[in-house]
Amino acid sequence: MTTVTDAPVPEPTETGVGHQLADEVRLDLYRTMVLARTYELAILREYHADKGPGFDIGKGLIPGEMHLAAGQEPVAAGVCAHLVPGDAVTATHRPHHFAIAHGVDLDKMTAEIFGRETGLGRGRGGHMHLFDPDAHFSCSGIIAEGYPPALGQAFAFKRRGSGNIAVAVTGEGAANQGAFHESLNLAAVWKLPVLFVVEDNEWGISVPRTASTAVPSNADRAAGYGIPGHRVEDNDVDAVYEKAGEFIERARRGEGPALLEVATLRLFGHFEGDAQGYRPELVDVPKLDAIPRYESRLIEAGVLDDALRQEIAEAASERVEAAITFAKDSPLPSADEATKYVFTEEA
Amino acid sequence: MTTVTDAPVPEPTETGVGHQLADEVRLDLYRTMVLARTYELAILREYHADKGPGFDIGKGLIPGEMHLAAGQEPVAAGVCAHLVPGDAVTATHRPHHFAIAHGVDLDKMTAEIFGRETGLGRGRGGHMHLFDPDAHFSCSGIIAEGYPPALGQAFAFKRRGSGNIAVAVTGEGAANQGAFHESLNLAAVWKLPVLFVVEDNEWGISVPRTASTAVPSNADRAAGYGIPGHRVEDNDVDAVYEKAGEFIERARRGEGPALLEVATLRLFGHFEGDAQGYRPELVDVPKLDAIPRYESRLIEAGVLDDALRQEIAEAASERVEAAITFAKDSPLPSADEATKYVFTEEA
Amino acid sequence: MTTTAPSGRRLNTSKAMAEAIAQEMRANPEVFYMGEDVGSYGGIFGSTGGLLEEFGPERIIDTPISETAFIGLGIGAATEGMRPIVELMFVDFMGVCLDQIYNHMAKIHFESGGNVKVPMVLTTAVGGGYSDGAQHSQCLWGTFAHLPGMKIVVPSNPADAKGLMTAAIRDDNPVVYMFHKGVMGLPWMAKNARSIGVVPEGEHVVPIGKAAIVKQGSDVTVVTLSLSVHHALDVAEQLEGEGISVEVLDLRSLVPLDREAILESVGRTGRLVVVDEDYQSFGLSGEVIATVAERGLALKAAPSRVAMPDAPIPYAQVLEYAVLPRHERIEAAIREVMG
Amino acid sequence: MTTTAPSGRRLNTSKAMAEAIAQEMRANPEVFYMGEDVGSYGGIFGSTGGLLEEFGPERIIDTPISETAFIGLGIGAATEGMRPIVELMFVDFMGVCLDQIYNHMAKIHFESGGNVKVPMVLTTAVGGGYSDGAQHSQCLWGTFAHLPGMKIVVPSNPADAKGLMTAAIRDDNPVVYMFHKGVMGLPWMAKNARSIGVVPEGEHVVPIGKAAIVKQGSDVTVVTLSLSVHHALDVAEQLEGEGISVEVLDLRSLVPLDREAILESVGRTGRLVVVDEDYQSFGLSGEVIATVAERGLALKAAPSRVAMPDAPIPYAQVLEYAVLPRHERIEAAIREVMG
Ligand SMILES: Cc1ncc(C[n+]2csc(CCOP(=O)(O)OP(=O)(O)O)c2C)c(N)n1
Ligand SMILES: Cc1ncc(C[n+]2csc(CCOP(=O)(O)OP(=O)(O)O)c2C)c(N)n1
Ligand SMILES: [Mg+2]
Ligand SMILES: [Mg+2]
Repeated sequence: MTTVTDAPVPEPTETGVGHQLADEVRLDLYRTMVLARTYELAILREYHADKGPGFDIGKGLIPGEMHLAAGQEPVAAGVCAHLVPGDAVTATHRPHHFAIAHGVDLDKMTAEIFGRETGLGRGRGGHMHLFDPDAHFSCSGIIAEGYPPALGQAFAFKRRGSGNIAVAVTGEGAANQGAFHESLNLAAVWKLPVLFVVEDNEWGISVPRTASTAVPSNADRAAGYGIPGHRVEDNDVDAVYEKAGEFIERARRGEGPALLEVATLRLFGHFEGDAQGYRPELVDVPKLDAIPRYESRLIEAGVLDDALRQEIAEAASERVEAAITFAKDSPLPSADEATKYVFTEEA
Repeated sequence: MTTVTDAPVPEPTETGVGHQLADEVRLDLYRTMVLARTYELAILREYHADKGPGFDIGKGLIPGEMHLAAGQEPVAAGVCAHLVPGDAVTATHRPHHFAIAHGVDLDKMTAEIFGRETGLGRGRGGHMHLFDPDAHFSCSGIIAEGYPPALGQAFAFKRRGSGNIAVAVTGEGAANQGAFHESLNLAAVWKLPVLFVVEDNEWGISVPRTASTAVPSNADRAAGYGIPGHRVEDNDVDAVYEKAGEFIERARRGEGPALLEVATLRLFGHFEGDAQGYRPELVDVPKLDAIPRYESRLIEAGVLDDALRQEIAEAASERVEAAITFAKDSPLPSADEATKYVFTEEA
Repeated sequence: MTTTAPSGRRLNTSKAMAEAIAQEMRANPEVFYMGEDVGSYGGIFGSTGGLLEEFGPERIIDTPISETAFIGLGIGAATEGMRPIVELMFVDFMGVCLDQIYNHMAKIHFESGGNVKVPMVLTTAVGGGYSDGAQHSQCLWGTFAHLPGMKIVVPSNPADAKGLMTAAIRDDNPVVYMFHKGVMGLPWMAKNARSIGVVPEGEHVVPIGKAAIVKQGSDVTVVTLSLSVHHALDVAEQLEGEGISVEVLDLRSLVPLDREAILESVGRTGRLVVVDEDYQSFGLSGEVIATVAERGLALKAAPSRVAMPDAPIPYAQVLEYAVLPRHERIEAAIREVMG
Repeated sequence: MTTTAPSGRRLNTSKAMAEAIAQEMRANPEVFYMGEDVGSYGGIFGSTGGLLEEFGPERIIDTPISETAFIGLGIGAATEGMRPIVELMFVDFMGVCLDQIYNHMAKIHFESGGNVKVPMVLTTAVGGGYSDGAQHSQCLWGTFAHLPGMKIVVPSNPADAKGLMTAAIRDDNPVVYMFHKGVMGLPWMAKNARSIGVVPEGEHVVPIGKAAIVKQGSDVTVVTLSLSVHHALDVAEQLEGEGISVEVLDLRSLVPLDREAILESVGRTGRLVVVDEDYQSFGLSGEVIATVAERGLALKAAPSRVAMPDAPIPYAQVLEYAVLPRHERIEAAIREVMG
């Protein structure tokens, strides 16, 4: 298990010039973030459209828990910009931004969230259980337990010499779960091509990072596995892009896993319905939003102007609304088939 | 959970002068090691006395798996020398040396290993499940899962301000189990008075450390929890004693946990019956034994002479044989009571 | 068992549960409550609402997401004589910490020959019905009950929630306390009418291991527990009008299982339907039927069960409602055994 | 199912298991075997003896003691089309990794609406009888069988060990393959006579989900599995002399459970004894009895079970042998149902 893969390494994706990323890269990052945000705002709208009177979590076209990743788009955009066909992502209970950035089929994903037969899981999975084998995308509702399967995908890629890598995502709260530790160690010992990503939004539901984690940065934990670790501050998509690119290239070269933590922001509650009474200075949260801040930087840098901004927003909105329409127009699964797919059909 | 205990700190036990420990300390360490070794050789003898013809693991007065700690005595002796009444130890599947060094009742422990009604667990537990509430001693056959309960003992001590600490032991193989990570983090966040000990005997059954662990020293992992970590090389009981003393005093002062790894030696197979075909240079192993080496050092230093050596050996042997006699003379549990003690007796 | 006569005061189940915890915490400084989001959040399902305010963060303790570590911590504290209540947020998460639960919490007393007690309560939310998918909707009480060494209680209503919690905290054995989200009376989830009810104000103890006949009947016994009790009662009330007299037995505890109560009731009615929101096979429903069969009780019809099929729980409402053991399926089963 | 007629060649169960693995590994480069001490040690219970020599460390892979990580790794590799066989050394260790097993391995196919397959085999050693104590002697097949989404096979003899392993590796679903240490024919453990037997040399497939009548009889059906099959056969042979004709049904698989075979046999004999080394309550023994009861089969006597009592497994031999479902208890149960 210690041989270095002699896989063909995919061409490195375009990286920045000096410390300034190329304009097209930055615009792509922006586009991805806008698409993810547009998507989540639409889901937010649809989710709450029919939960009343009051708020009944089990009601409506989208019932159940809903964990939105709004605010965390820089992480997904910056990381997934480096992924090529065949690369895998395992995400968390808060998966939409990564799914979108990784190119999961938006229609099927939305149909899944609406519980339709056309959904990724034919309505069996729901928003915490999105599986897109074409995109090698999956997620899990169990904290940190998405890490180990990513190892197996990376293992298969390495065996086959495909040069592909796997990205495994958790939150900072999840970094105190046993699976996190076991996965980092095993990936390091076997030099598996994995990028471990920790989204530090400072909260594990209502528990602040300082009450859950003994160190200020999970990047400090990488040394315990002999792998590189890095923390990006301030939800900075350019910095995520650069460091993720470096780590991903390294993994593709067969040099093993790395750990990237990003200080990011949970714009909304843990899930919809969370009043966030535990969260101080709630009113200031929207001001920290990375998307308008990035927008301003791109405008200042002359990369973005109002017309282009408008165009990107409209394109995103069109795409998202088309997906929602697709979902709503899709048939519900049949109650008769509620237990179908426990096992594969016999040949 | 972050308040520092204002418990009375027990008097520090006598520590060495400069880098040379006091003679009495060294003799005590030696005595403990000899007692533990004498005990295990006697268990070895008894274990194999009636397994034949051939070797049937389920036969004899001591049936079942038998994991001997011979060779690892320096760890237990060096650590437990600092423990005072009320301190706790949670040990592993290889628990005898720690039990002995911590003062577990030898008669009852031996009776348990012989499956007798007079045993620590009335014959229900066996050698991997020794519970001595008086000594606050326990162990578990599940790798690394002895760590979490130690946290709870430390938690109770801290709450009560008793100034006591808990020692949690694992092997180096166990340090790649999730429970290890979770326990270190939680103890660090809550500043619990725990000393985490890792016995690195280079093997997890047949898997060498290099194939299981991404870093050369588990002490390197302490930084990932913001706690001190240290590795003692060469199975050196004096060095274990010194560093453990420092960490234990620190914990008693309310400054939280620390991690101590010791490079030690598994003199025998993983368990009795293990032919160790996987282990290179098996013939050289006995030469590495720490007890004769320490003996020579003490003789050179004038701390030990032949007469005293003899006296210590005889005392140990007498004590051990008395325990074995006690065990053998004790009644077996009654088959009628095989399911007694699932629950406490109702009042 | 009730020292204060039931007044008219009505609480929802989560408040009743928190009230028992508060009363025991006031009486015994060794009791504390620990888990994820049990502090300022008050428990995702309201199990600790208001407790942080009264008892402070030293006794109502938020943990990292490290179930193995903090459940193990509870075990160690219990062996030192404390009385921890530890919350596993959803029972579905048992897979990350089951070793501490079933190999340690449940076995230490036995392995120590009775010398070490583990007086700990493990609370956990169970059940589905609100589209939370395959990893957040399970009951799994059959899984816990199969593993020896822990008592398992499963309240269905506010008064029992209080009384069983009091009993659990006072018990010297590990007790797993499984509360169905659908009986908690949460403001943000569809409530069944009986999730708010009269709860005795003072000390209230419901002994562990005693089932309750929550509706008497003579034609058929429905053995059930937790949220399904309410579905069974709804159906029983409706069938009463048609002249089918349904007895509903609320097990309240799986370990010990009140086999005598099952046998007594089925012995009278001669017909048995088991309603169980846990997976059907290798679990509670089989155990109840086997209990009756192995005593050789003569039945008027073959016993029947209404349970979750042996499949992961689907997300889409139309699918989930097809597998949940709800009114229609219960009614159909009763009609079938009535022949 | 056997392409080569059974020759006289005899193997013990561990070699038969390893032979199936070797044959499938030769045929399919996507198959690999991973676990603790499966390489140079050859598996603590001999499951991989000799495989490292033939296939090398790239395909017979020793892991760190990180069950969650390496079982999860197996799952991820399976979703990418590999066919991993992953060993959990003792089933008792499930508590450190059950989440990957039951919430991931077992549910991904369903949650993905059939779009993602997980063709993985999880092998694990079960059972007691050699004083390994409460944490190393359990069977726990009831626990696994209760959780949906995985097939469960439990061979009792060398030929089935080979045939079920072949079937498991070829199955597109996750299969848990539970081998009792006492049927492996290990040189260092008391062997039962049938742990060495004739094993077909070539391809040998035993279909998953089909029970086998290992001894025909007309008076009473003993439904059992794994090591207990041999105890049941011993007793059956002995009682034959007294004119009690015992049929022994070896389930071979729990999921799917061959309910038709149970019903067919019990339908003929009219009497049922279930022998199960797993804990008695909320498990297999109840399920088998319920299967018969809910079909309304008329029995000549109440069904009976011989199982592990609901207690942790004691260490001392005198205690362990008192709780194991062995000959005396089986015989007594048969005599009792015979009246
Ligand atoms: C093993 C496990 N424990 C607890 C939970 C409940 N839970 C869901 S999300 C969450 C918080 C996760 O925090 P973090 O990892 O920081 O991710 P975030 O929600 O902030 O994105 C918790 C405790 C779970 N799903 N799985
Ligand atoms: C969770 C778990 N996995 C596997 C085992 C089987 N096992 C028992 S001891 C052991 C090796 C432990 O190695 P290490 O931690 O280095 O301790 P050592 O035996 O060397 O003292 C293994 C794998 C176990 N008991 N528990
Ligand atoms: Mg977070
Ligand atoms: Mg070791």
